[in-house]
Amino acid sequence: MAKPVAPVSTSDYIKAYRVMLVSRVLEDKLAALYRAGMIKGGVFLGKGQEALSVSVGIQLRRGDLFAPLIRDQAGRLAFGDTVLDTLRTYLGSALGSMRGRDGNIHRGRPRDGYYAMISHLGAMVPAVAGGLLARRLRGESGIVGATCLGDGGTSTGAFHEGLNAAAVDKLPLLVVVANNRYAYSTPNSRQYACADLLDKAAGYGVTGHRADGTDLADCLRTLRTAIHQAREGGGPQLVVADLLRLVGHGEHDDASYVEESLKKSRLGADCLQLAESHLLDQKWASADDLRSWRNEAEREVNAAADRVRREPIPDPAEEDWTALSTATMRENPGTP
Amino acid sequence: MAKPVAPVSTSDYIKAYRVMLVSRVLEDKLAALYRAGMIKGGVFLGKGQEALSVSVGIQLRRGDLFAPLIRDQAGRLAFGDTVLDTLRTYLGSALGSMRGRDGNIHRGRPRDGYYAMISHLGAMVPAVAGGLLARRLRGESGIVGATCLGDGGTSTGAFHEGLNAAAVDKLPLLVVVANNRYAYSTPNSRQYACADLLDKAAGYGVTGHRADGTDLADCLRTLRTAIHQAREGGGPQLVVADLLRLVGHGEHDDASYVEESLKKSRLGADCLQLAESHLLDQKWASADDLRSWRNEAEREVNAAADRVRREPIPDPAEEDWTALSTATMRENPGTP
Amino acid sequence: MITYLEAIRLAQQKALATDPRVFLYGQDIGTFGGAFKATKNLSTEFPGRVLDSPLSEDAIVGIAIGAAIEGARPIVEMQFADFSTCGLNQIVNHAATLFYRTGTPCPIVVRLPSGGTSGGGPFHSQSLEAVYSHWPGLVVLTPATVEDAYSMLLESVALDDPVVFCEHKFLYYHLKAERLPDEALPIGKARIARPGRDASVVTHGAMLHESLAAAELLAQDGFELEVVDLRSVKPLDTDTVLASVARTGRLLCVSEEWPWGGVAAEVIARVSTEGFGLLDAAPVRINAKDTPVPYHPELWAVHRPTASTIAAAARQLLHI
Amino acid sequence: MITYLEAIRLAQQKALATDPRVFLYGQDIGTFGGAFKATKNLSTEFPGRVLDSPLSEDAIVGIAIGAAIEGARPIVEMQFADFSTCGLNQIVNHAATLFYRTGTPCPIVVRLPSGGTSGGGPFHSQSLEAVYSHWPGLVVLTPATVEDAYSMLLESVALDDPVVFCEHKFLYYHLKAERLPDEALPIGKARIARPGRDASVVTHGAMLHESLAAAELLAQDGFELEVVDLRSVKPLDTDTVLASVARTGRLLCVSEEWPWGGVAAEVIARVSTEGFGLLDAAPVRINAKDTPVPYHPELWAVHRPTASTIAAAARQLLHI
Ligand SMILES: Cc1ncc(C[n+]2csc(CCOP(=O)(O)OP(=O)(O)O)c2C)c(N)n1
Ligand SMILES: Cc1ncc(C[n+]2csc(CCOP(=O)(O)OP(=O)(O)O)c2C)c(N)n1
Ligand SMILES: [Mg+2]
Ligand SMILES: [Mg+2]
Repeated sequence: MAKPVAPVSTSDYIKAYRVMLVSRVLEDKLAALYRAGMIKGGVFLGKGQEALSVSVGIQLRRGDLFAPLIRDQAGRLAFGDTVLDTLRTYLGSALGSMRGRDGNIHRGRPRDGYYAMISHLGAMVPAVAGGLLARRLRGESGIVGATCLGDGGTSTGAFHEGLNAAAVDKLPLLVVVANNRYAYSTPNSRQYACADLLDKAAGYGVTGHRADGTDLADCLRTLRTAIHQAREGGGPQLVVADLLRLVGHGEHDDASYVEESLKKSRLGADCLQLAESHLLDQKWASADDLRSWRNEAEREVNAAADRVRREPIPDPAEEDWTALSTATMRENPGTP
Repeated sequence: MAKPVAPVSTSDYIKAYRVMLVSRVLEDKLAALYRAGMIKGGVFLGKGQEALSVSVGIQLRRGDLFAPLIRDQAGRLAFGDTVLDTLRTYLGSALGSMRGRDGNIHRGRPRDGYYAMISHLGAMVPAVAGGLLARRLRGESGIVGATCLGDGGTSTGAFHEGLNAAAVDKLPLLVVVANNRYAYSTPNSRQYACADLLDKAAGYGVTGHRADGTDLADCLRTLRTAIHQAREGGGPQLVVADLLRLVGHGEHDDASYVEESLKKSRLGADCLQLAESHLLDQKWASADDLRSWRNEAEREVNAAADRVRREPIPDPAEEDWTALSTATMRENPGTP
Repeated sequence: MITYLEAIRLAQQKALATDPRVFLYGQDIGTFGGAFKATKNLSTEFPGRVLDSPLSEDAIVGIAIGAAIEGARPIVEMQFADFSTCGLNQIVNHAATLFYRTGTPCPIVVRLPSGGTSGGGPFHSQSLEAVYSHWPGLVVLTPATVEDAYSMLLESVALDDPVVFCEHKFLYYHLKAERLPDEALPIGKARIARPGRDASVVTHGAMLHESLAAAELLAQDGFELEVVDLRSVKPLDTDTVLASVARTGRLLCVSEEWPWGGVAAEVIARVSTEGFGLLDAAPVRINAKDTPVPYHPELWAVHRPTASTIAAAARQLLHI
Repeated sequence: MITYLEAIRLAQQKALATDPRVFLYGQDIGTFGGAFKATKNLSTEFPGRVLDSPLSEDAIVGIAIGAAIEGARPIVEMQFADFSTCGLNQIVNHAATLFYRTGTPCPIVVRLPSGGTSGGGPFHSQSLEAVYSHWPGLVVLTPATVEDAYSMLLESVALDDPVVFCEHKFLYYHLKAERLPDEALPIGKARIARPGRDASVVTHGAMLHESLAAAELLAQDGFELEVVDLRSVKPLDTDTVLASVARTGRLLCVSEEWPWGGVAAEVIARVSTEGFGLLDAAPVRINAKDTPVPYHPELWAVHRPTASTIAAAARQLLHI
């Protein structure tokens, strides 16, 4: 009785594109701030992966769960994160959601369904599954939880255990694998030996979907289908998308290990540029539209950056230095 | 250029059967000793799984690696473990290979390629892979390493990471899964959601093989093929066998959770009895042969048990209470 | 008579009955009732709320964390404390950091059947309370009595923070109480299990009972050991320990876990730094020996502290 | 000038060159040379012996263990110490128990890029030496100098026991030496890094340098701190520490890891129990605060001990 999946409309496409654009402009800004030495810690960007990421975040609903990973700036914005909070986190503003305690890609607001990843890859898979289990136990249905990871992340025990457990309980979990051919410098050939990561789906008894990660329309369609199937009771969905990251692992990395032939292949295409061509080809937008959208994005990003730079930084004296929420459980020996 | 696999001969079959028989007789003895309160710790038996287990252990060669698991009494004996050392370990003789420091299924002699499992399921998969890697780095080829685990063990991160890493390096690793339908009390339906555990093979890019765990000839054939393929450079082989354990998880467990219909199904057949019928049907052995082989096995087991009961137990005063091999690294604070 | 194990079962039953947010997840805890039967009948009594998990400790804890974020109160069982190392990453890096990082509490309870029993061996005997106490962000409990097993487990479920609940397998069957308490000392408070004037024995878990037995032995010689049951090793009730040492002037710490950085080391560090002037003599610690826990009962009996080795240490401390 | 990081690279190079049993396994350590470049060029220099692993810490350690059983001498790199929690089970339950259980040694070296750096945050800053020291069966090293980074890593490879090698990221680039040593103090021996008469500061890793800076500060006031660099936290050279305290009568323990059961607690426990009479005053410890390591540099600077907080503690200890 699965309801049919609504097709991706022009306005869906444009909406998604515009989030990708903001994400790209924001990440370019982060890279520039990094080069200027203004970022606290590292910068890890998702350039080239926006089409896939936005397709996840934008098609989840309020009340769904989302645990984005490293390369999900676009998906984060689509799911409700803001340019402002992104900049606050990277620039170390005291007003950021992590209050300086954690940074960059580790931000989130778990109570809003926007989980804050820990660095240990794979760890968010069971966490989202658990969130979904709790919702089910509470009698809720029709919600979906999604998390993303890379080709490298599929090698972790956490991915395996989490996806398997979710499958046993037929939880509405979406695991989106961005196969960008490298885990840091490690090529697929040293990461796995299966012909295709999608071959893993059958081993978990979950539905597999493939997306062309450079093609926004395909990503939107594929994710829409997968999310729909999860929502309708189809159990976990494994989406594998093919693409490249068009930046280094972090901004400290020049990614010189990426093979030239790969860069030149279809995978090396920039999903944002392809989307722009598509918009123009289809006459869904004019060159003027694109320019003005970009200007708008730049204004927003620059304004936020300017604002954040004037914000206070965390004050150690105001910290209560406790990791526990219960006041009576606190202690701090050895810190006179 | 793979050499053809030699067929399983009558004498192979009989040799394997006789190890199964010793294993069965030995395990019956262990169960009796357990009931008599003479065992130190628990007793975990492999009744019903002897055909599969022996087919692994007996077809490995000297120089190969073998990390047996819980239900591998038969495979252990076939690989070179002895009735005597088994009894020494269970009865806590000081002369056992583990010297009272570890017990039951955790015994082994790693330096002889007979690895000593840790309890944490899945953990032996990467260990055997590592042994194989070291041998390869030393320039050795043509060796094989095998490890066994249960349906439950496939849910561990260690199994996943280990098999995947072995596949990446195309190591001659055999992972033999005894799908006995339960992990302790947990039925397959709460353990995995794939249609068949063999569906996992493609996800790792390894060759899959199925064996009927109740049928010695099929087990011998299947394992022979798998071992051969690994030895010839075919990379990791995943063997999945269907069977039931015909005892509790341990001797403390009455296995009342095992479904009647399963017990009555083909899976519930006793591989030892089936092998005996086969021997008689094929006229490879007479009823007298079977009786005298059993008597021989019983004599060996009883003699060993009697001997072990007169052996010294570990003397705490003779222990050096150190976990390190290097004398200068030892210390023992807090133990005046 | 109610056993320590039954108290744990009853606490889970009460938690399930009184708090709809509570559910149980772990290996074999459903129809089977758990490897130790700590969840016996609960799956029948609370259908759909006592779930068998796959053999996946990392996923078990990870799932509990996600559930807690969504407002549930999961209690997860590790089949043995020793296997929690396979779920340790989620415990120490996810559950324990969540509140600090995001302000979202993570109210999970991870039950660890802990400690040595005869024939348990290296992988079914571990006492990991010191390990979990080292990382910030966890409450680590070591109930030593039937009453505490019950009340502290209930309090754990009510707590907004992640709890590592180290229940001791050695106490499961033979420790018994007439009835369960209505009121209890809160988590975080130590208890004077036996008052005495000559030396303070600070201990927890199964070692409480060895220490009490040692106190009996010394009482026969006319010496009175004060036995302090820590109950909770993190937070650790330094005040009660210091007050005891202030009375006795002597400190003997007894712990079943390994010595290096164990509970005994931490207690001695606190008393030495915060109550140096109270000490009339060098503090003493007794731990298990620094090797894996041996399997053979004869070796095991010597590996861990016992009433007689504790008594011997106390005699030395008292120069008897 | 040779950096601490380069010393680690050179030690691995020498181990590969001189011992055919040695190989390297870990994430991105091949052509890329590792996240920190500790294996730069080694895969080219030693083809087939420096292998990129999948993103699988548990398998990485498990593979090293199997290789060690077969006579190899694997050195494995965790990309950050923090991720070793995903391989911890193999380290503490397999590598660390193998010799005790079976008599077969397990000569693996697990390199942990450890400790805090500015902006590292909760998951790229941890100091886990206390955790690994608690379990029996491991040698846990914390080199604090370029010379020790080199000689102790070489000695680790030669050792028949599993070594957790906690190299400190904060020292990677800015700590430099003229040349590498030919001879060195053996593993297991602490070193008097600065002699002094007024108090003993016992420390390790990056905190050695904060402690030495604090000693400079106190020297300006005319007080001489003796700074003891533990080098190896397990085994821990209690004799050298006791000898120092015997000279100074005062003990200040400084550790970057968390307080509960940390190196500082263990040192204080040893000195209090074995050298109580040597202490003229209560020992003092300073650790990182008991929260995850904060990401923001301003918070991080306060979270960990620094020269100025160490100096302040020393002043208090000396009643200045
Ligand atoms: C368990 C674990 N080990 C190591 C790391 C260090 N690390 C961070 S990102 C990364 C590579 C991830 O590759 P992939 O999963 O393919 O994602 P991508 O970066 O390509 O998006 C590594 C090794 C980690 N975060 N977690
Ligand atoms: C990591 C881990 N978790 C839990 C256990 C406890 N345990 C021992 S055997 C077992 C069931 C194993 O089931 P399976 O893998 O199917 O093997 P079988 O017993 O059926 O042969 C469990 C849960 C363990 N040994 N290791
Ligand atoms: Mg990748
Ligand atoms: Mg099974």
